[in-house]
Amino acid sequence: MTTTAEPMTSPAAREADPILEVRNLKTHFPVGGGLLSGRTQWVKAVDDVSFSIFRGETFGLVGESGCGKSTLARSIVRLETPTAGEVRFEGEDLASLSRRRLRRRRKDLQVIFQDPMSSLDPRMTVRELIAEGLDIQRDLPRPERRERVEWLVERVGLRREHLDRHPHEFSGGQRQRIGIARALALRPKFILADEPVSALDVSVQAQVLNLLSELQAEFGLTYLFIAHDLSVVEYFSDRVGVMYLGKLVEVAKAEELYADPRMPYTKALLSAIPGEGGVRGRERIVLKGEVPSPIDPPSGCPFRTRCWMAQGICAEVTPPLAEVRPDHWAACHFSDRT
Amino acid sequence: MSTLETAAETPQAATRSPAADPATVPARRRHPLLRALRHRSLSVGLLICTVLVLLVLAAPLLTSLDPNAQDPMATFSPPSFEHPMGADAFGRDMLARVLYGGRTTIFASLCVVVLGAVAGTTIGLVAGYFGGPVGFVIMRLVDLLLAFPGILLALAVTAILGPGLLNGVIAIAAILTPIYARMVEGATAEVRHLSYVGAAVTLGAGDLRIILRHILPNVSAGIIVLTTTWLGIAALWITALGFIGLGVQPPTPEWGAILNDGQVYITIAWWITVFPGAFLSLFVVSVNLIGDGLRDEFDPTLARH
Amino acid sequence: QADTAAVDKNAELVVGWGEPVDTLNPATTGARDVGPLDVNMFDTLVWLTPDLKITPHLAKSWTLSDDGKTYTFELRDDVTFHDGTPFDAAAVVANIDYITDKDTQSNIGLNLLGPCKSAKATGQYTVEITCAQPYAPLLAQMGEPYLGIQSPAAIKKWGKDLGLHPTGTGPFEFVSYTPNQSVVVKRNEKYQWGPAAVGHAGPPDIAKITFQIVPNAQARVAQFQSGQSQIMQETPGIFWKALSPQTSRYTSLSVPITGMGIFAPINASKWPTDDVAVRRAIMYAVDREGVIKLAEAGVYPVNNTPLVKEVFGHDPSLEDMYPFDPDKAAETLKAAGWTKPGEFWEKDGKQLTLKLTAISTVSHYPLIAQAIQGYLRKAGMNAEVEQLATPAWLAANIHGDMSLTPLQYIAVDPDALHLWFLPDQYFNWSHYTNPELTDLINKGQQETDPDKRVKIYSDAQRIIMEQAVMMPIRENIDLVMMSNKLTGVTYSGGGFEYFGAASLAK
Amino acid sequence: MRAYLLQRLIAIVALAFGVSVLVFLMIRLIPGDPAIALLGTNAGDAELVDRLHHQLGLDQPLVTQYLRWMGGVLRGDFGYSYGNQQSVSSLIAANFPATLQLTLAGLVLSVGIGFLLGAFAAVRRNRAADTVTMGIALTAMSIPSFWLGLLLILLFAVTLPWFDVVGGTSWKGLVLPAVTLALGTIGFNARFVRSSIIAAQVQRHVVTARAKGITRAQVFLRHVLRNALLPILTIVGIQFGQLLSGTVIVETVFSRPGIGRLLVQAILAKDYLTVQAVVLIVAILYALINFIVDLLYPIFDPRITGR
Amino acid sequence: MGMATGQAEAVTSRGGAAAPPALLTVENLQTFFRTSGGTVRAVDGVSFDLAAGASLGIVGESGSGKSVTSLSIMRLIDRPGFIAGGRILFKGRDLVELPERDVRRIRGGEISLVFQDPMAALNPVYTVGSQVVEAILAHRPIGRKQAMERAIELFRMVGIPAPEVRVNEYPHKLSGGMRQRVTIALALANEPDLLILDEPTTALDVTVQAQILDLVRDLQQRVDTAVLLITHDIGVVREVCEEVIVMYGGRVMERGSVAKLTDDPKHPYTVGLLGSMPQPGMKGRPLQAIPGAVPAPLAMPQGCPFQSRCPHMMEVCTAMPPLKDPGDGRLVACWLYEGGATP
Ligand SMILES: Nc1ncnc2c1ncn2[C@@H]1O[C@H](COP(=O)(O)OP(=O)(O)OP(=O)(O)O)[C@@H](O)[C@H]1O
Ligand SMILES: Nc1ncnc2c1ncn2[C@@H]1O[C@H](COP(=O)(O)OP(=O)(O)OP(=O)(O)O)[C@@H](O)[C@H]1O
Ligand SMILES: [Mg+2]
Ligand SMILES: [Mg+2]
Repeated sequence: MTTTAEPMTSPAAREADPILEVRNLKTHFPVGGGLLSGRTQWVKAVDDVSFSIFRGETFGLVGESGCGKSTLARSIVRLETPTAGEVRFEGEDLASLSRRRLRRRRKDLQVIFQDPMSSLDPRMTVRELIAEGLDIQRDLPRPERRERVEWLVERVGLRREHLDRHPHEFSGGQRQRIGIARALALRPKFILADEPVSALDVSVQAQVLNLLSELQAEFGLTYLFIAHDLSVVEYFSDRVGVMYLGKLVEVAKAEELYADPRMPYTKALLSAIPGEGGVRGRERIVLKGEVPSPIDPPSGCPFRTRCWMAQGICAEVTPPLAEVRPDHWAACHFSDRT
Repeated sequence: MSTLETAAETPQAATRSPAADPATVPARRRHPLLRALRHRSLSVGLLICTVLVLLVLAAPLLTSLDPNAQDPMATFSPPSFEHPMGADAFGRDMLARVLYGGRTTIFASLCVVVLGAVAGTTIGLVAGYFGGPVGFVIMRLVDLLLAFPGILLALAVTAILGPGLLNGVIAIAAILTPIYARMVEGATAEVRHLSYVGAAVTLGAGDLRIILRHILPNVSAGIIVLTTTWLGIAALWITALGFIGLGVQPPTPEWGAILNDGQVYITIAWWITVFPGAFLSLFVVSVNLIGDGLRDEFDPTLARH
Repeated sequence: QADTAAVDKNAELVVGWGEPVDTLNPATTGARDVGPLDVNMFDTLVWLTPDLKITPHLAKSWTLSDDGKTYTFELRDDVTFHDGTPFDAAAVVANIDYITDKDTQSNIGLNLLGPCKSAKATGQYTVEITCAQPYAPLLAQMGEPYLGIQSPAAIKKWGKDLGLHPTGTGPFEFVSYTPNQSVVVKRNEKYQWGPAAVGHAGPPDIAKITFQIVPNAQARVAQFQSGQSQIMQETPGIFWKALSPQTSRYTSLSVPITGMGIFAPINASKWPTDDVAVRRAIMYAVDREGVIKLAEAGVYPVNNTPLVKEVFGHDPSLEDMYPFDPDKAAETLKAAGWTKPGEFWEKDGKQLTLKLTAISTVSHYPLIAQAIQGYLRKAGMNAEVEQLATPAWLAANIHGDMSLTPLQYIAVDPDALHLWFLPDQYFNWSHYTNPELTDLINKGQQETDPDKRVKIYSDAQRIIMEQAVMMPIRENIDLVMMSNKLTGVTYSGGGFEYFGAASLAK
Repeated sequence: MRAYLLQRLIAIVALAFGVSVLVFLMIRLIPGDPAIALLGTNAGDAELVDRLHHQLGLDQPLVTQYLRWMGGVLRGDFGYSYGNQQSVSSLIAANFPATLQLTLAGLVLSVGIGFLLGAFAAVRRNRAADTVTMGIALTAMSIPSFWLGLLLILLFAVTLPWFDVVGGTSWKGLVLPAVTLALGTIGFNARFVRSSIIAAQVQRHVVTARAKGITRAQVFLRHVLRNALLPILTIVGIQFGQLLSGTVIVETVFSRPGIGRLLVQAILAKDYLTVQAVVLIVAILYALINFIVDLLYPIFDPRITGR
Repeated sequence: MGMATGQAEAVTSRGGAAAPPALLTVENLQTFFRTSGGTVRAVDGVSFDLAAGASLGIVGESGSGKSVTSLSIMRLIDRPGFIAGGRILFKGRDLVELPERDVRRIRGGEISLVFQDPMAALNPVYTVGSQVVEAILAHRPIGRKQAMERAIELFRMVGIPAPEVRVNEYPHKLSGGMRQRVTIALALANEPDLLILDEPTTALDVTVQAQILDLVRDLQQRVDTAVLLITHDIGVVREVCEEVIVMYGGRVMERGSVAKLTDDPKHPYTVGLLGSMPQPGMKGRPLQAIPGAVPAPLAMPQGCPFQSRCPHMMEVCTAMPPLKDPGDGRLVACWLYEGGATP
């Protein structure tokens, strides 16, 4: 297997200031097996992924269900312990931190989750939910914590009288606002948003996206934004990464990626956006077959089994994520063809 | 294996209509306990149970007689003004025995569930939260205990400890412990993967805080439901032990032991058997009604949405 | 007597039996209630009439040597065992050898033999049994079913499992035994050697008997009342009172079980009953009459002396020694330095606490224990009752882990005292040793002059009563209820129900 | 499928092993010398105690003791019951059939009647008949079986002598004990079957089935009942164990022979070898039944093997 | 197989200006649910029609009453729900009044329904083939074997590879896309005149969604079936339908051709809905979101359900505006287009 080149070495990238660097990250889960049935199998949920996120940008991550987006995200914030590789936050390897140091460091990396119900403890009031981080970290004296909670709840578009209610008393959009307030409470530098709007209705989704944009401007936040709605990602992200079967297969500026994808899978994905046919005049590529199992991925290029361009080499050599254009990285042997 | 009672709950959860989805109901809801009171079976159960408990607690006020005082002149007196529930073979007043016996039975049953719940919950929380090899070993031990059907395990424990009320309580609590452990472990493992626990971790919360603040409160509905379900069964088993002579020793009154005393004379003196049996049945019915009501209101599968 | 025409030769009898069976092997059983089962399957050398007269049975006649040590029995020559083995002197020898073999772990049987442990066949049908010392009780005790003669072939064949294959020469042959369920026997068609004293010749009229083991008194009574059994033993007092007046339907039969009646040994070596004052106080504090009334509907007569009235040596003069007198109990305790600051008596800061053990499987013992407990508590003694199944109860008594325990002992001779009050005896559950008493009882065993013997036992009993190492409670009677269709049920001396002469009308 | 079978098989063997270890340890947990405890009456005899010590191998390491004991058990030798003066295996052999008969009768009643009541209530959901049926079920669950047994005896065996009080194994003697044994589980099953059926009724595929245009009866039989059978099957397995251990009380009340009563007596008599054997046999039997249920699972739910 | 014959007609019967007699006409349909909190008016006066072979999309946010509408057409509304009013004319017969027996003949025969979640829609304990066979046998007097052959045929038609093998699989063995193909095969089993697809692709990934939409479009061309496509994604409608209905709060807000509606929405709700969806080239600009949230089902306001979120809210909005043509061949239910806009 070819070693993956460090993708972010372009002059442009070097000028920028990476807040987060992910190098050769692998997260594998054991499945089946147990004590009795001998050989354990592994789901390679994230398999050798490297990229960087720059201060102040929004990095969008797309890919089909099960391709490892959430696992990658959870591994970054260490909700999952990666099998290998490193995650540097502001130059500091998170794995090297002691438990206590890590817990202190966490306030800089916050998460907004997909499911607005299961991400809020149903037994807590909104006040307790938003204040929990402050209560744990104890950087602020009590009265100031209170003030900050009250300010936050209004900032995300709720009212003070909502503070003593429980999550089930709110609609999905309101719950997501609570989740955002909680993530903001510790004044983080980096927010990981794992499908923050997928469960919401279109009209509410727009409200939440607008809120996230405002907050980014206001606090200089950096986002890692995961979504499966490709239009939303295009709208919301500065740069976009595409994942397939645990691997990052293409990374580029949003406009460029949507205008000129270099990896066949990205092409197929973008062409599948419903209703876009008329708008962009793209030719619909309907993929055949199904996504292979992440337990037993194909050799070489993971996409080769469904790729219309696949050739002999694809089965033998895993194409590295290589810079095909300035700031445009793709993992394909034939990325120069259209 | 014998998660009989817990297994029973799951299908009911699915009967909820989609209208109950609060996602679209941002209306303010009352506290579940308050809501629960509107539940018919729950309020009836609570009423009966409260009356029984009050009666039993007020025993010294309701009768001046010592439940153990023997009276050769009163043997087998049928119910009368003097002995409203009659007297038994030793001329002991049945009213006093039934009331004081209720204290023993109800208190012992409560001890059983509290003991089982505390032990089982602790084990379940530890195994479910930390998982890993330790959790695996704990849960296999739990499986092992669950491989003994119900009262058989209690009898085996009684065989080791010997007869007696305290031993009976321990024995029955020993059956409940793995049942609680299994339920709590399952619920914990599930809650542990919910994103709000993840959220707490990213806020910097430690294990203890997560267990106490986030997991325990969210598995508590299941614990409450299990406890009411098992309180009735515990009462039945405690009395069963008393009935077969493995529970309290004479002359301590206890419903099961009284039934055992009275069974010989059932054709001659029905009152010795009928009153404690009826009280016991009523108590178990009321506890089961409460359990039904709480299950409807608190079902852990509902709390999840 | 029933009309002979109505006698049903195919009758099958169901008996509601009150106690579980430990084993059917007469030599190893320790249970009184196995006696009546065995008496129907096994014959003994002599037959004891209900009034304890010794009459011939398997032995036609017997003599005692002048030194009082050797008994010679002339045996019948027309007897065969159920398995076809002929009965002879060798069989008797084999039985004595079997009982005295340590591996057998004989219980009552061995005790009944006393010092007479060797047997010798002096002819095909003549057997000599020799005692180490003169042993007066032997002859009567030979009539107890625990010394029933077993087939030597069976002894050899079955070994440890002999109890599952009881093989005797008795009127009924063993069919099956299901533990906790039933013992079934059928008529021995060849039976021609029944005891003359019973007055029934030839095989029994009843074809099959099922002893259904129903320790649950309620179930036993219900079974009887609903006609599912024709006879039940151990009728609880209250039912006896209710059923026995119904003479148009039921016949009642009181079978006096001789010996020491129902009594309670009092542990003289364990605190607080090691204090004779406490023991005496117990005697005054417990109203035996009341106990019987409370526990057993008052259907039994009180017994106030160590030996019941049927037994040789009974001494009526001891009867009034401890009248029911709670004040006297209190005085006795006070005099011995006990004080009563609260509900219970105390001495040296220790509360007067008594532990009453009771066999849980026989319904009347727990009841008696509870009634006694009631009286003791009223008298300021903190009594606790512990119900135990037989083996555990035995262990507790042997280890002295109790204060007193109600029980029965069956005997046909006053020598029974021997087992209960001599040191190192299995049954010395009073845990009491008194050289004077030991001496008296030993003398009584060897004394052949009846008058002198009466005096010896009278003295011995006086010591026992004065020291209050046992509390006599009541006479031991098996209250048997039967349907009027059943006639001819009798019992052998000592109190063993015998169906060899019974018949059941259609 | 093969993998599933193998996995279940390994699981039950492991379980049986664990159970046997626990049961083996049980007797070593009894305070004091187990030999003295076992001998009871004869405990005074030091020689006998010594001999038993050796017989039980108490002088050897635990593992050896276990292996010896297990070796005996596998040959059907559970030791000797001093209280009953016969081998434990013959005691069990004599008592087991009656218990099995009672348990099976109870199972037939509790599953049969429970199913009918539950299905009836589910079909009449939220109507008066449903409420009444469920009320009866709850009451049945709440009545102590030993008390009920007494009342039944009073009514149907004494007052109206229809059935035998002490019936041994005849059918006349079986009816009342079986009813007593099953009543609680009938109540439980009625409730459980009802909620299983209702749970199956609200499955989305039931709407699909109705959208095909088949009749309501066909929908109920093929798509509701069929899918409700799986949880019910699980319950049957569990219930077998419940009923089996419930015989402890019923056999005592009805003076029926059986291992339940044998167990109670053995406990009271501290006849530990018998206790050990009964507990082991019942637990293993229970595990076996659940193993069989496990094997039936894939027939009822093809998803199981995929798990 | 009789599918190919319909093809020619399908072309002609679609979008004909001659306005052929409608296959389905829904008139003022009202479907309510009785709940402990009160009556939920899930569908409250919905009207539309659909010509044979035509295709109509229904879009709307969650809870707008789309599924209840489709279940009402199938007469599959159960207690505590009931059809409170209106008519559903199918081939001239009113399904609301039809006896159950006749409805059963129509269900799965002349009208069939594909549900959103293909896993939940298939019974896990039967093979997929036998579930299709069941649908065939419910309407055709043929043998099991023949039915199975037809099921294989159907599987092949919906693009399931190796159909002879796949008919014997259980649902859980199939991927989401395959399962959805099975439910479509199930729906086509009896060559229905009307195929209702209730969010057929919501649970699927984009690439699989594209496959399924391809299949639907293809089938529409080959089989003469009218399609009612329910979705919350206007993009999906754009792929398949000519016309679309926008629903909100159990009512129809607007109806028109897909192009007209997306290019020039008239109803304020439609405007807001489209404004909420990010379009290419909108980057950096905030989305035109609709403020507030959908009212709870029991808290629906009197009159226009959208009034509480509408930027043009007027007093008259407390009365429900009728669906009217503002003059360009579409229908809008808003007082803004009710000339003069005065109460
Ligand atoms: N704890 C776990 N144990 C085992 N496998 C896991 C675990 N978490 C995730 N996986 C597997 O890893 C793969 C990637 O899952 P992940 O949740 O990261 O996907 P995703 O891209 O976020 O999908 P979605 O869009 O559905 O959220 C999947 O095949 C999933 O089944
Ligand atoms: N069984 C029911 N009981 C009570 N209310 C119901 C029931 N079923 C549906 N409703 C209500 O009817 C309304 C419309 O529901 P419907 O399922 O038609 O919405 P939908 O448009 O299909 O939404 P989605 O996009 O979420 O599928 C909702 O407000 C819902 O609460
Ligand atoms: Mg994810
Ligand atoms: Mg819907």
